Amino acid sequence: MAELSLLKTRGLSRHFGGLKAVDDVDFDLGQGEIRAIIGPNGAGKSTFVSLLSGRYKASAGTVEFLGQDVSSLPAFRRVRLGIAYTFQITNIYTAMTVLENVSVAAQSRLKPNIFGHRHVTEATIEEEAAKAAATLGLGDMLDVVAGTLAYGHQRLLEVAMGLALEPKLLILDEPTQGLSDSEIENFKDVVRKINETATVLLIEHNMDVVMSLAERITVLDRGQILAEGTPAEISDNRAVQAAYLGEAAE
Amino acid sequence: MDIAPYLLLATLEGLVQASVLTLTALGLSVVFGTMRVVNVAHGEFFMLGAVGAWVCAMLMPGPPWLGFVTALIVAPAIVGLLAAAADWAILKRIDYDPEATIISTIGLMYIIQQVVLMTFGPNAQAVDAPFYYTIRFPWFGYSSYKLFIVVAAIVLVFALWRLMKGSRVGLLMRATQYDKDTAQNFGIPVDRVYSGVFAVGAMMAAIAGVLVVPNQQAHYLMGHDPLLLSFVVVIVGGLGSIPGTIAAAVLIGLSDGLLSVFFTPTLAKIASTLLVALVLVFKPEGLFGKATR
Amino acid sequence: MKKSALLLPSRRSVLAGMGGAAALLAAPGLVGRARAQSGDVIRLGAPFHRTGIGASYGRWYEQTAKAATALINEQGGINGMQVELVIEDDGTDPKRSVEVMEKFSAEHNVDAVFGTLFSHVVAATAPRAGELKMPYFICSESHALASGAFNRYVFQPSITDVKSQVISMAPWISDNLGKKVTLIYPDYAFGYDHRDNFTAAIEAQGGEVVADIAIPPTETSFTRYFPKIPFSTEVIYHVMVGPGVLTFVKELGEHLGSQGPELFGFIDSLEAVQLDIPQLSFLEGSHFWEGNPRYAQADQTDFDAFYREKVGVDENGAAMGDPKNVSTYAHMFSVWETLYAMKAAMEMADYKGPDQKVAMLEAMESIQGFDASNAFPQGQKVFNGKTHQSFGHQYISKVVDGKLEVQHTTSIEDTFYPDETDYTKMSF
Amino acid sequence: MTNDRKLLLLCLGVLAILFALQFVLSSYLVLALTRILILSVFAMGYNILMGYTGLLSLGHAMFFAAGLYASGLASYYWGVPLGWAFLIGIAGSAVVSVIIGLLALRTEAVAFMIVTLMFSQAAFLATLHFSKITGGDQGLTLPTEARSFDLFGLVLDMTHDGTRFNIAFTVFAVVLLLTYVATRGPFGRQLVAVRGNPGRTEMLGFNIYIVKLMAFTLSGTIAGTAGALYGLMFGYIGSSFADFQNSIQPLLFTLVGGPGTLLGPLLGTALMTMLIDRLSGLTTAYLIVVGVLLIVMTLWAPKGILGTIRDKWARWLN
Repeated sequence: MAELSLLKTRGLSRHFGGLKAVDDVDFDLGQGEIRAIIGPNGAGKSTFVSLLSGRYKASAGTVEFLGQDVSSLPAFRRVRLGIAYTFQITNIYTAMTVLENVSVAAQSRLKPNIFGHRHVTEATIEEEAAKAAATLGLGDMLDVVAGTLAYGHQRLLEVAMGLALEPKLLILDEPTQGLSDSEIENFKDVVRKINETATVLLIEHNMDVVMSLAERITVLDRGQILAEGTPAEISDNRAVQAAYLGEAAE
Repeated sequence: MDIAPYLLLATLEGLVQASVLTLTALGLSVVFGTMRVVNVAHGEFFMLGAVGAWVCAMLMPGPPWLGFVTALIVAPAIVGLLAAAADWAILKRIDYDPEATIISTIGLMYIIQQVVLMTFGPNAQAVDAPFYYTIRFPWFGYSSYKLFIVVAAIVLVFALWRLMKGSRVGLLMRATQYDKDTAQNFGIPVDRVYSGVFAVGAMMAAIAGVLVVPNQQAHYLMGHDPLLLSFVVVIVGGLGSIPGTIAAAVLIGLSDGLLSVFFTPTLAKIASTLLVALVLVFKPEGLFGKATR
Repeated sequence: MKKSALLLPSRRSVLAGMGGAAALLAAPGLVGRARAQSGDVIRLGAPFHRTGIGASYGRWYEQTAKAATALINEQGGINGMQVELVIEDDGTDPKRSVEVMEKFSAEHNVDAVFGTLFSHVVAATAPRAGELKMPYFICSESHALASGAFNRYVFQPSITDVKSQVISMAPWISDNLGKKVTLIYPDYAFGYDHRDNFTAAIEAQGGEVVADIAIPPTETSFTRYFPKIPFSTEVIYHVMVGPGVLTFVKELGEHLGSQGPELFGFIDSLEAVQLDIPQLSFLEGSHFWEGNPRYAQADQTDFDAFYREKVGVDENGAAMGDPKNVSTYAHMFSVWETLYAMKAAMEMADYKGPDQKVAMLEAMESIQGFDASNAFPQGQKVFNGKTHQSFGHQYISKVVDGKLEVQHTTSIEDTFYPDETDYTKMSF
Repeated sequence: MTNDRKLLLLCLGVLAILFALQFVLSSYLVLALTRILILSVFAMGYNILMGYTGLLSLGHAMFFAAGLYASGLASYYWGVPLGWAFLIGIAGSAVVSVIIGLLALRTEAVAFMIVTLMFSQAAFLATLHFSKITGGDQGLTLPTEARSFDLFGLVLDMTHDGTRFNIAFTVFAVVLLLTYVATRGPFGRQLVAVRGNPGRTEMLGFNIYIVKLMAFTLSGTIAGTAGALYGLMFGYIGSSFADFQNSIQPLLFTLVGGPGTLLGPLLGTALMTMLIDRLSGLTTAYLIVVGVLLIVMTLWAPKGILGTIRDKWARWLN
């Protein structure tokens, strides 16, 4: 299957003092995929996606997105190019309503520059925001102040903000953490729906979610890629079992 | 005057200023380090120390050193109690919110200033030094008391350092500083630690005030400059870092003295102020602070 | 004639119909107006430095003003009207002072304003007084008035300005102390008056200024500035103000030791400060300018004794019964005398109310001077109606046994310089 | 009715009342109100940065002074007509704001407070140091020729109380409406997003440095507008407008009125100004009253008066 390359990294590294959190990673992601990244705690998963999104600066190596070298671009520029990132720890505007939260994201997509030429009215922004919120099932909570939402709803709001950006690549950092089973089922549907328009890169601990969603899986261990393949290949991989699955099973 | 004695004098002056600054700024730094709040009334605690020294000198009969020693004990104690009361009455109730703390301590600053103005009057009040001897260099004379300030500051800083590193109190402070909630869960009385830290911070300023007053006179507006300079020192030194604070105090004290060798006084002030601003701009974590990212 | 009726703006009738919010804001203002109507009094606005860096002066200016007012009222007031002081704190702050001037004019409806000391406060306030057409009598020593910077409403009828003080001192300094002078002064307007005028005056005597050291107003520690004093210096001329003054003088003494050059200071450096304290022992034998001698001299006039008693100051210039509470004796006489100068002008113009302001000011301009008296205890004055500035004797005193002894009294002529302006050509 | 519409109507209502007050109040209070309006403009500028964008500056006196000196010196030395001098003041403070903003915004939180404080302190000392030009602490008084100007054939006299009030009122109204526009819609949303969560905002594709810089510049320029207006209307420029106290002033006004509320600065300025004015004649203890008030506010109304009202009863009062 000759997928078009969406994102690739070469020699990507990030060191914190002596610690190599991400070490010389070559990684390729095709357009339209749902890719999961798994690995034991401290394997460098979050750091790795932070390097992709530009939250952290790489110590060495390159990140290429749609054929363009984005290594030196700050995070917000990468977002504008279509890399959206949702946080592992819920990171929303607690004092604003749901609609206002998502509107910030919608505004970013519709009118990234206030002096921009495209004429976008407030109504359009709010309309788009409401649409994204509705996709995540938050349609009837638009006027609720985000800080008062239940935890599960806050996670969904986090994803809704990513969605409202209409990214080409949506990076989800442990999105199902703390969600109930029924919420997780709903969430899987959401991800599939997002995948109709965007590539999804998912850090996930819940193997059930990984196995049912991911087309391919990349396994990170101690900052390096240990294995990569389809869910079936990964389940059969001994090295992975040793390094990760055994640990996860405890 | 030739350049060599000039530099000697500037260095001596810089050291004295650095000593007073170290004590004052350490108070601010300890408070900021543990509680993450900026106490704008810090300069007023300094002023209260100075005024306290004057009152002690007035009331204590006998030689000047007796009043001075009394002041060194009494003034910080009273200021510490006052600070603890302010912590209990105000800061605790606003949950140490950084902005609210700034505003309420501005309020506290006004109140302290005016109360002192109304009770002790607007005049600058001189206090006798505990001893009076001028060291005569070939080129100029220098007050021995000023050198005593340097020694006293070193002793006090050492004592504080031992307190922070070696004792249970220090451990509690560091634990609270590291993570307030966790500390609370481990049964550390965070409230009392905070009150204690706020009081200790204020007492440092008060001691500096007592030390400085034979040199500088007590006046109800005298807290302004120490406050600004302490701010600067604490930030440049890296927030909450005690070695950084000391290093910054020495650096700023000395550079302030040395800059005045090369520029006219007002221009020297402008230069040193801009220098501080630019250090922060290009090294926001402070000269000695660790980069957070 | 009811002066207050004339003052009321036509808007006042609308006041009755004020809305709730407006009433809340305006209520205190109403009180102020009501007071203005009650009986025939002369109301004098007195903005004093109760707080801020001038507070140690302000306290004594207030005490002096109250004493003088009480005395004037005892003696029957002015033109049969009692004098009422309306005191406001200007915080030694130019901004606030301008607001206070407006308050005096628009709310308190005073007849005149007097008593501002600090020159930067005067500089901000004087133009506003002119706009408000409010007679403004300053007690500041500032040369700005006589240089023509202000307007026809501003007068300085008692204290001599810095320029006069300096040119009358310079010959004595050059004859008795030395010709190579280092100046140390605060780095702001008051200091520049000293620098500019003294440099010119000492050069006229064949001397020179070998260094001038301006010290920032926020400074609290001075030693590091002293190395700038050249070795060739024969006289150090110092003038500092503000709470740091004692530190300044003390550190100067420590720095120089006993072999240093001669010291000539303006008493501003030590106003409200006790002289007989150990830190200042090195000042023994040094000289000071005094506007009015702090210590009662052997040849004290009856006027000075009378004035001391009324203000509550002992023979050492400290408050009666509190030797540590030292007054600003060299300056505060100007408040007393200014009140009497205003009284003289008002009586000359038979002043009854604000519609005679112009007549009162013209009377003031026509005054040639005042004789030494209980009303003018500092001594005789020559008043220049064109420059609105007064000229009087200046005193050079020496510290002897921790007290100031007058060594030389300048003649009034010594303080003269050519007129730099003519306010009488300006319209009211 | 939408929330924004409600707020706009309230603003217009307030403007109408303010305008009407000049026919009702005593002449002293009209003067006081003139000053309140100018200082409110200062506080509104401050509020854009502190209230809406969440950046606490301790150096706004610098921008006030930039406007004051740029306009005042232009008028004093070159005899620039007042209208143009006013524009020069605005432009001057805009330039200063951009330059300081570019530097200061590299820092955050407490460091930002100190950097703004330090720059402002340096600016204050500079006004003293270059006293040959600025007049230093003694300041400069604008000459009589600079006390009136010709606006399309209409001569406006700056020594006339009514004229001054109405000019101050006009500038206040323009700035109020400008602030209304700037704090709503896409622009306002950016500011509030940066205040609420800068990290998240960047990850939503906003260049938060630029957003902050725009807020900073707008805030500084409005502060400078107030400065230019103050200097030209009262005919005096001096270094005390650049001192630390003048930086604390808009902070206090904004906090008392309610940071992040459109009308908070006006309310705070009016209350504090009148309080100090009333008390200063009675007692030197007025600063104690101010101090106690500040503490009481933080204890029981930490969001300021309007902020508390907004949170409890009227969310639209933003």
